[in-house]
Amino acid sequence: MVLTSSLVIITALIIIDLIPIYRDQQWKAFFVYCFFLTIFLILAVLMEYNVKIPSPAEPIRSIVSFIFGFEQS
Amino acid sequence: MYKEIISQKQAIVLMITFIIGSNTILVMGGKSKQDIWIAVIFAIAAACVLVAVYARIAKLFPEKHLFEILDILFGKVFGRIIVLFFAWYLFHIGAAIVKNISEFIRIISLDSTPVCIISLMTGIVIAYAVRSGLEVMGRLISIIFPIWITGTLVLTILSIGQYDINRLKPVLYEGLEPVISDAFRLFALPFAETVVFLCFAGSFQRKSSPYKIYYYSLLVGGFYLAIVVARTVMMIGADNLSMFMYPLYVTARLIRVGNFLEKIELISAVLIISCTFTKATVYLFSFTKGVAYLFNIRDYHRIAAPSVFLASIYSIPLYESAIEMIKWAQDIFPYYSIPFQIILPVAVWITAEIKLRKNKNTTAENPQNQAM
Amino acid sequence: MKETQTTAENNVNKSVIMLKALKDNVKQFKDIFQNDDTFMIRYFVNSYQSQIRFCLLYLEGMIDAEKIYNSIIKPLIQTNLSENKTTNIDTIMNQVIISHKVEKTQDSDALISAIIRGDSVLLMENCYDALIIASKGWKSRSTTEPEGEKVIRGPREGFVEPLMENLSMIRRRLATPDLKFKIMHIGVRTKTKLGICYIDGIANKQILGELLERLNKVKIDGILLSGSLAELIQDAPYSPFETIGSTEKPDVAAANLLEGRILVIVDGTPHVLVLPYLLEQFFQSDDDYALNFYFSSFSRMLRVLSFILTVTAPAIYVALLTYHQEMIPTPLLMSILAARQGIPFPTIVETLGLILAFEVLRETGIRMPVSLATALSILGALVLGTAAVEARIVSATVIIVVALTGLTGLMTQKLKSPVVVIRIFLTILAGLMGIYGVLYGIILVLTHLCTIRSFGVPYLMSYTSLRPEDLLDTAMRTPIWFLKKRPRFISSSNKIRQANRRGN
Amino acid sequence: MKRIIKILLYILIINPLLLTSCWNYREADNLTLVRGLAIDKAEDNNYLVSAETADMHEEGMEGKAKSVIIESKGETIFDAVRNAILVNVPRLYLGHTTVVVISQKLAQEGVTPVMDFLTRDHETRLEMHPVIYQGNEAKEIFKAKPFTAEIISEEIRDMLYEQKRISKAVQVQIYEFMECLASEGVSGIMPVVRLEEIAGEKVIRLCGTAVFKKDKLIGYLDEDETKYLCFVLDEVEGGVLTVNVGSKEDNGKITLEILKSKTKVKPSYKEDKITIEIKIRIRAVLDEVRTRIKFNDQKDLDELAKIAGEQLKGHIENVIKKAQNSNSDIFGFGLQVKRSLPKVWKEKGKDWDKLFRELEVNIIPDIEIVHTGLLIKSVEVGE
Repeated sequence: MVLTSSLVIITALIIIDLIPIYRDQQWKAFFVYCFFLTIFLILAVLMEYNVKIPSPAEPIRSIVSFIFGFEQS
Repeated sequence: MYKEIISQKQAIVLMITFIIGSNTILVMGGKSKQDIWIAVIFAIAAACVLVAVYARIAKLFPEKHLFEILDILFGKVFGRIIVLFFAWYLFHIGAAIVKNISEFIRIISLDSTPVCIISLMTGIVIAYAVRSGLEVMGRLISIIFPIWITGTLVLTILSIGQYDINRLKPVLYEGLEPVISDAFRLFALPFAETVVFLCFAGSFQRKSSPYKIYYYSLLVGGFYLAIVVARTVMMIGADNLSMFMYPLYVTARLIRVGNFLEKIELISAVLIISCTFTKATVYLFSFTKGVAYLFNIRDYHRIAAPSVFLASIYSIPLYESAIEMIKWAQDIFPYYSIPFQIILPVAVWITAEIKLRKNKNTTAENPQNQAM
Repeated sequence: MKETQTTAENNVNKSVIMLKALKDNVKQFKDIFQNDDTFMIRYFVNSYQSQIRFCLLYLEGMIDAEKIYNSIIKPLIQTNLSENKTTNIDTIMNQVIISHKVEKTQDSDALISAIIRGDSVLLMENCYDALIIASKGWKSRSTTEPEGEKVIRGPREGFVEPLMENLSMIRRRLATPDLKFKIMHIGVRTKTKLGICYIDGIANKQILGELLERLNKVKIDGILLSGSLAELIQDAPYSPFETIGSTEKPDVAAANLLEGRILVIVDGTPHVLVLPYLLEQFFQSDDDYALNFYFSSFSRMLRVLSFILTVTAPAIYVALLTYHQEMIPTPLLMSILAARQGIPFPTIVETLGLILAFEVLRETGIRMPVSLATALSILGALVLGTAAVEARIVSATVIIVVALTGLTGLMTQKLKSPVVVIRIFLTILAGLMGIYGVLYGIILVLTHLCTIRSFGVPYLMSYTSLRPEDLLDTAMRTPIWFLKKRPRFISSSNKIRQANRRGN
Repeated sequence: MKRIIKILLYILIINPLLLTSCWNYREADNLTLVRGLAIDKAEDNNYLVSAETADMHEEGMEGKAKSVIIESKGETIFDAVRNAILVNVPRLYLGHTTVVVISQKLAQEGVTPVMDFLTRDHETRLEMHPVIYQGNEAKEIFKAKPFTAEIISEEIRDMLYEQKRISKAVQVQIYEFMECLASEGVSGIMPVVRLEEIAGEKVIRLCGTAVFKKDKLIGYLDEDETKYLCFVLDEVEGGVLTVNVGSKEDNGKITLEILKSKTKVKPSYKEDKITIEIKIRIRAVLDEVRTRIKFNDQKDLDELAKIAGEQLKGHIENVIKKAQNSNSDIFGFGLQVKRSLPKVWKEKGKDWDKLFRELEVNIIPDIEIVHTGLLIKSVEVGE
């Protein structure tokens, strides 16, 4: 489900956004765009196959508790 | 690319909506129970001090946004590193707010719809808004805001018969301690978040005053929040407030006027979502601007869509559940934001003051910096 | 693009090189207008000097026979040219021909297009020059009240097809030398005449410049309708919303000019283009300013409300009935349920289908001769509707909802193209995500509306500026003495439109 | 290039259409509209849920609802609600439930599981009315014959709304009961219904109030006691006040109709002792006089008001006694203490149970008789 809907979005983005960027030869924007889209796609694929994606919530929680030294309530 | 400008009124309205934003979802309950409104007022008072720093930074560097300021003050390399961290913060919180919205929708009604659909749909809406740019956002919010105000007023008036002022008693029963701990959280959650606005403070209309923008919206948004929590407590009681996941939504469920007008919580849900949507848009807009700045892309609109979609898909694994999300926002977020909300702006401010004073001594005249 | 260029070249090839001999010249014209039986060649000689031969060229049907007879042929034949020793084309132009507009030229393009436009060309023996003599004359429709913009109180006059008549109608209303007309030709083949009309000192020069630039960029075969020109030059070409308005009423056009807007009048279309055009103008009516302001404010709000309703009603119905049943009051839900017993289609299909059916009815209604209209309404509304409910194909509530949608949609006729698109878009979203889909759809539409501009002026300007004075003539219609300023951005320097209160 | 775009467009347009499967899309006619729930505890520790549903059918041009009862069993309440699918095809939809009838037995064991389900589920509504059924099994209630409405649950709800005129039952909604459960110093109450036989037909009758201690049912108040409870809770909006006058043998009764009643509860703390002061201000009219005593001038009316006040005081004291005996603070006196004397509550709140038993309550009634109806004198019978 994630993958299919992501693919739909990626296709739409390529048609609407990426092709004009390519035509205008904005290479920096083009590469950043492609880079983001690739991560987006990778995330979608991983989620489709139920791979657990690390969340920053937990590490941040432990860092914060380490620095401020409080116990979890 | 021409320069985007939003008028002072639009900036104020945008910031008010931003402040109220996700706090309509992530209320706030906590230890102070019926004294929560006092906690809000304490938080406003504390934020007044910090906001002065933000406004001062915006005033010192007119027509510059935070990333440029960082570059000027800390140099190309170090400045960019800070921008990188800040962009991460914006991305993370932006994704978290998308998660707030999608969890909210999922829990209150679309329980069997895959959460990714809701997140990505939210992503589409936000991406379109971000891609259209700041001016459009300013205009959009000036349409949504009056509707939103009217809706809230109608809900408040309709529910006025169900208020019981006795539910606010006893005042300060547990003493000041829980109130202050709640105030700290509230300080970090909506009020100090206005640091994000520095990312496009350069687009404020030239003649507008950042002080006015910051203080107007802080006071209006803040007191609105105080009234909302007080209203919620008056309607369902402090114990219910801390028990329900979405108290504000619950109060709208209870409104009944006569025997014909009831079950109008959907209006409340719509208002809550449109408000939170604005906040997510502001965050992801700033993130897009940061990324564009990092990679020297002059036209940030170009990369708006993938940045927003990245955030919206990343919001799905961000938290396991709504409970975790709310707990995280209450317990961890205030500490997590300290570097970005307090340390960074204060550092920027102090460095800026020192550098500008030096400049003044050497060059003696610089009309831009003498603005204040 | 390529095609138009070659046609342009073809035209250039077919030109006339004016020679001395009359016969040669006539032959060249004959070649150009070969196979055209309306092309008339009339030879004649002055009655006193038989060696001075003339030839008059014109297209039959385009000219006024009276004019040709009285002002060209009669004087040329009857005047005694022999008195004048040096008879040349100049004396004829200045002394003989009785016409308000005569032009001497050798330019072949000018000559050909003059003939095409209904003027006549006079050729003379032993002369390189030719005269273009105004002789246009054809029947045009008399001015009637435009069907699309009916008013209760106000002028009944409407624009007609010929450009010049339209210009005169505007000129009659604005007796100021500041009113400027700029004539252009557009279309490689049609050479359609355009009139750009504005008031100097009120209209924004930047917008005018932008307009001229865009018009110059238009390279097209032909323009027959003002609507197709509007599509070529408007901003946001992919948007369902029109950013260039049109009107058929000279008084509306004059009012727009006074607000600093610019008109583009296309020859052959009674619909005059108004720009920049903002969303609020769709909700304004000519009548508003003639009737009491309380009433007009009320009806204006009604129009905005009905626009919102016509766009969202089916979507909200679908969302409530399929996602949020708890929101519907219990007695209402029960009667809806009772009505839906035994209906085979899902609500969303039912609603979309009925919306489509309604659009079909509307479209037939427009394209049909008036005499069949009663038959159509009986067929459409009575037979189809009732039978469908009785046969349990659609439920009565859907019919009510769609009928409401259609009715409110008729209130803002000019907005029908975006209305149809958005209505269906929102209904599909409602089927996908319930009321949240509708909300998202509305935010998307609003964002889109905020994005588009009409010649640099934000489409929603007065709604989004958060200035109370901008709402005076948009959300409501305040008394006229409140409207002291012209709309910002649209007019340039001259902002104040009236002195103090009530003509003091 | 064109071909790629064609394929992309295909993905773009066709896919979403295929994707729009059902998710939360549910046709309203595939739902069984539940109007009332009755929750029982079966012998095997399972829950027995009886749902009164509105079955829609059309008669001529108008829709009619017929009450249909569906019973199902499950380990938990929600399980039972879902198990109804086994009995009846469309699933039960709780979004329009108005009344939840809880059996006496279940209430005595504790209502927390019921309350949890009713508040947690997003379909159920917080403004439902919980009702205690006084009798064996709650499902019996749906066997009653309704008078006005087609559906029994609606009838119960209407009765609860209508009783405002007489103040002889309390109107409680789920969230209010939840608040009572959660906060200290107040006990929950619910209205009570039972079946009664009138002319061979079983009909529903509201009969007083159920008194809770924590989440357990511990006793009942009858209708009249409920009225006096309402006086303390400041929920009287109308109703009558009968006053006994004259000697016992005379059995003279005078009825006052209450126009307006306002109660103020004020706790005070003096010398290590908490006292509650209840001020009741009533505006009433003389409505019926069943006695020979004449009321001809203001002095008589004042006298009557005084007597009425005394009697009202006595009745209320009786109710408070009863509550004190069962040790359930249904009046929320504890909460009042907490709200107005937070310091005292902090000290003594822990043993409020004990304090409540010996709580001293001062009732100060203040009745004003506004007018005497259309008669300026009592009806005089010529002797």
